[in-house]
Amino acid sequence: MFLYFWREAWRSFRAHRGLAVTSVLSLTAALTLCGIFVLFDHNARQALNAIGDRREMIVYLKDDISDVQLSTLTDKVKLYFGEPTYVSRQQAWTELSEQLGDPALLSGVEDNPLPASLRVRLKPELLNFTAMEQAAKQVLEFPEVEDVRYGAEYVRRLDEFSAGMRATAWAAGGVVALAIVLMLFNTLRLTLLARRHQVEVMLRMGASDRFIAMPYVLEGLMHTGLAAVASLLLVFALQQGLTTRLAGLTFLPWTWSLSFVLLALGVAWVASTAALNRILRTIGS
Amino acid sequence: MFLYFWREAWRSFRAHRGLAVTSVLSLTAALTLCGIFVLFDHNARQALNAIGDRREMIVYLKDDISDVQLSTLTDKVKLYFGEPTYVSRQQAWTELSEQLGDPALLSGVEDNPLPASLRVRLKPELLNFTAMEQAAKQVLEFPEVEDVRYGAEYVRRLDEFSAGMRATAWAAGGVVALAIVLMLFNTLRLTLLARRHQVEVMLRMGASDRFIAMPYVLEGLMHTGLAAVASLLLVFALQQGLTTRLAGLTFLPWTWSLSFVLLALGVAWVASTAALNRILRTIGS
Amino acid sequence: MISFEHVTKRYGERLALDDVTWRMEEGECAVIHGHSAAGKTTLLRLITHETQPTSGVVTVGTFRGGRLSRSHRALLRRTIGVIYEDFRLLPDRTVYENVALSLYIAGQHLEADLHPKVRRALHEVGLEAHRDLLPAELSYGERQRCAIARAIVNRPALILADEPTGALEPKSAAEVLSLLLRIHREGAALLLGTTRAEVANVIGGRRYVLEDGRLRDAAVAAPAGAAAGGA
Amino acid sequence: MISFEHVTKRYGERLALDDVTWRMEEGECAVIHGHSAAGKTTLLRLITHETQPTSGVVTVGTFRGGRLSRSHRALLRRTIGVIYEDFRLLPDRTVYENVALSLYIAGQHLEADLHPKVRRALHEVGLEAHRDLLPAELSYGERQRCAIARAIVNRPALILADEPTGALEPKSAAEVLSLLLRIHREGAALLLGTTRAEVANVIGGRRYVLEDGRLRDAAVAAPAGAAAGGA
Ligand SMILES: Nc1ncnc2c1ncn2[C@@H]1O[C@H](COP(=O)(O)OP(=O)(O)OP(=O)(O)O)[C@@H](O)[C@H]1O
Ligand SMILES: Nc1ncnc2c1ncn2[C@@H]1O[C@H](COP(=O)(O)OP(=O)(O)OP(=O)(O)O)[C@@H](O)[C@H]1O
Ligand SMILES: [Mg+2]
Ligand SMILES: [Mg+2]
Repeated sequence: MFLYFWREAWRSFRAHRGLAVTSVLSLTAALTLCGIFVLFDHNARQALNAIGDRREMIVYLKDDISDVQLSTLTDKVKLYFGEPTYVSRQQAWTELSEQLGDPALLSGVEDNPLPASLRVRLKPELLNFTAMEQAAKQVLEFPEVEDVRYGAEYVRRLDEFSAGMRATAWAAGGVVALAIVLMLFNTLRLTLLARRHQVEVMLRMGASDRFIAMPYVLEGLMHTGLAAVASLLLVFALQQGLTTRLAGLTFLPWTWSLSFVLLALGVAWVASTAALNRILRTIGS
Repeated sequence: MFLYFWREAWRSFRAHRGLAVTSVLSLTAALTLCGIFVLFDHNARQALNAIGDRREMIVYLKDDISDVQLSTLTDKVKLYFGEPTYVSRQQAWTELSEQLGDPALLSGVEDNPLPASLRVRLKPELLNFTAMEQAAKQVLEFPEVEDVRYGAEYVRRLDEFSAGMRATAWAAGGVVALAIVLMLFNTLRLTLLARRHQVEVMLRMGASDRFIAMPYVLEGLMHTGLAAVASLLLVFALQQGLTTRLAGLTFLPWTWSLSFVLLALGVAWVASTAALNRILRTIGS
Repeated sequence: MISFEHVTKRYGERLALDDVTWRMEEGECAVIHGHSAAGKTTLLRLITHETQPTSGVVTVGTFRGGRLSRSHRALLRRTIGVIYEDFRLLPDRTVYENVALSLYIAGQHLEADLHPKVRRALHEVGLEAHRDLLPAELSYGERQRCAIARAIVNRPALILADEPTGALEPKSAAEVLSLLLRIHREGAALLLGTTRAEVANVIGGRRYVLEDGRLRDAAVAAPAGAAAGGA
Repeated sequence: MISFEHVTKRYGERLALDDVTWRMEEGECAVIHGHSAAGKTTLLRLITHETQPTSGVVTVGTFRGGRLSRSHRALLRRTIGVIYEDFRLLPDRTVYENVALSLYIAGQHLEADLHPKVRRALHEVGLEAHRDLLPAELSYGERQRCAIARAIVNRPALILADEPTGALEPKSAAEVLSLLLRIHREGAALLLGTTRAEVANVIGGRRYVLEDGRLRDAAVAAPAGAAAGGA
């Protein structure tokens, strides 16, 4: 039984080799697009985690605090907000000169105007805009603190970016699924139309819809499977090519790759079954 | 004669409405991609011209030059290199404070360490990397000049960018042309395969290849024409949508639009004629 | 097994069958003789449910009238072997595959079962030597033989034969008809439509004349065997 | 007009035509009578250059032997009207359009010219009433009539008829044959292949018997007219 269906699928695949090739190519294109997206999403998540480390709060200290005050403050900050690093006035000055690029520019300045500060690497649960704002207010209450800076704008943008990323992920996934459905629908329609006469005869010989459709469903799965594997290879090649420029671009873990292929096959199965049902109904009696 | 061909083309168009729609849609997709590219290329060219204005050279002046020396230098620079603007030490200081963002940071600095400078908006013919390097060397020879800065890296990038832009333009054009050719080839092949029996019969009735092919060529042109117009409309919609965010994004001039459509039709004509010749040969005797 | 009750079939304003009432029992044999365009094929199509009557009821086996569901229609058709006037072979399958398809559709998938049946059917119509040719590579008469092999390979309960000897010269025609009669004697009901009196004579059985859509019963003829070679 | 010189046609190891030498003049009429699979269709296909002989030379009109170019082949075919055994109508065109196509292909595009010719041809085969039906909506005999109309509408110099009455009952068959004979008398050459002796008798003209690929000249028969109804 099953052997018969596979043989028929293989026959159809060979008989419409041109159609099969085009179908596999366009499916590969769609899936590669999707794969590239997944790749970047995957890497963006990793990058976001890394960037998260840099979401820091800078606590400027009053000039006249004692070492004891400093160490109590450091302890409190450590307890409630995150890992503090002390930056002395001298260090701040050196950093500024380096940032300006031309050390000569500040050579005329005799007195260092910069305050000392604590750089606080925030706890993960504080890594969003509202929590940070809250934390900043609390820190400002301490008497030893002159001012607090945090990348409010920056963090907001990062939050928006990752939300946008996730939305785009869904949208792109949806679009690609739709594209696959449309492409399979059309390929199957054309295959069946090119064999309309044969399908009619088989219906007249008493073949059930399932009997007629099964080889084409299998063919659609073959196309999709080939395309999914091909697109993963393409994405892998892309990753290998880009990794020299975008250092640290990693490939998808194999669980992702597998689910990618399985998902594509799932969409293909549903699409082709639905398509064939409709097409057989239009071909008729 | 011609009427007959159009009628046949129309018949085929209607008979394979699904195929026609898919064909038009995929052609539209390809052409829209191409159109978006042309739109951005067009706008990038305009933007590059505008950006060119900002490719300036900064000539730092020695602290001890006289007004006379300054005005001779200004004249010479104006003659050979471009439009100079004088920036006094005071202005430079103000700008630096603004750039640093926090005016308090520099409040402790009593003596302004910055030199005066001439900002030179370069002549158009100097607007490329090598010419600028040359110019910088020459300016450095003047005794009044302390140092010269110019956006060497920036200009090099801009040059690379516009060269890359042009290369991408050609590549994208080629890819889209290829895609159109493949798509038309495939659509026509499928249309003819779905009508293989009919084509065979017509060949046996003594129809010439041209007689059989002409309606399909016309059909291919119809698809392409529709797709080209549709994609222009899409690109227009895109431009209208984006113009609020990317202010100054302008639509293609009508000459470009027209050539876009004509070029697409030309590619379609050549592709479908070639395709049909090949296909008819495989269908046979 | 088959019964038509006041069946009328119109195509637009063209009347193909006009108030036909008629029945046929299991294992019976009947001939419908009529000129071209009399409505023979229309009548056979009503039996296979390829088309629906404009009015009246067609009952075939346990399937009574109305529109059948797709799966019921398929089920019904699997019990009938049809020899179409235009053969309806699958152009992309060899003679062997065309005949074997009938068995696959009937749910027989074991090569060991299948192979002898197909060979026997091909032997019965004399096409063993052509088993690997495509229909387009057969002569017209050979194509008709292939269509017959496909219809009988599964030994269906009912054989509908629409001008099954149209492409054959008298000698081959006689052979084919005696093959059909033999299968009928093995138990299958046989309904044969033809424009030719000599074919009707050979078959014998119940004989109907179809003229411009009206069916007339022409008594039961003795199953003759002589009149065949006549022309 | 047509000449075969020692023409042999093999399909693989199957010998379809065996050293056939034969000729036919312009305006002549000939019948090839042979059993099914004798090689009749193969012979007609050699004339239309649908296939090439394995050895020997086929000359048709001014086109002598060898492989013709695609455009020459098209040119040749436009002078021949072929009635195929399997009709080869275009399934997506109405009867009228099928017949008119013949004229379009011959380069006649003026409705005013075309319309009366198509109508006359449809009238001659008795299909006026069916002009707007698709082939699938015709009875089998009507399809054959449509194929005949298409072959004769352009009054070609040569008519090749491959079993042109296979789907018709004796009365219609006689009508069709007399139509073909009338067109022959108007000047067209007529070459008819058939498995049926009665058809060969009606046509008269030069008569050949094709048996297992060998062509035998069976003397010239008087253009009879009586033997037709015999069945
Ligand atoms: N689908 C259809 N649409 C319109 N008319 C039809 C259709 N099918 C058949 N007819 C008409 O019905 C009439 C009877 O057709 P039918 O095919 O039953 O004849 P038949 O007895 O089988 O003749 P033949 O021996 O030539 O095959 C014909 O005039 C035909 O044109
Ligand atoms: N393309 C082909 N490939 C292989 N064999 C072929 C091909 N065409 C014809 N034959 C074989 O050649 C033989 C003669 O075929 P042909 O069609 O000429 O017979 P015919 O005289 O027209 O018979 P009929 O009256 O049945 O149509 C047949 O045995 C057929 O199987
Ligand atoms: Mg019929
Ligand atoms: Mg033949």
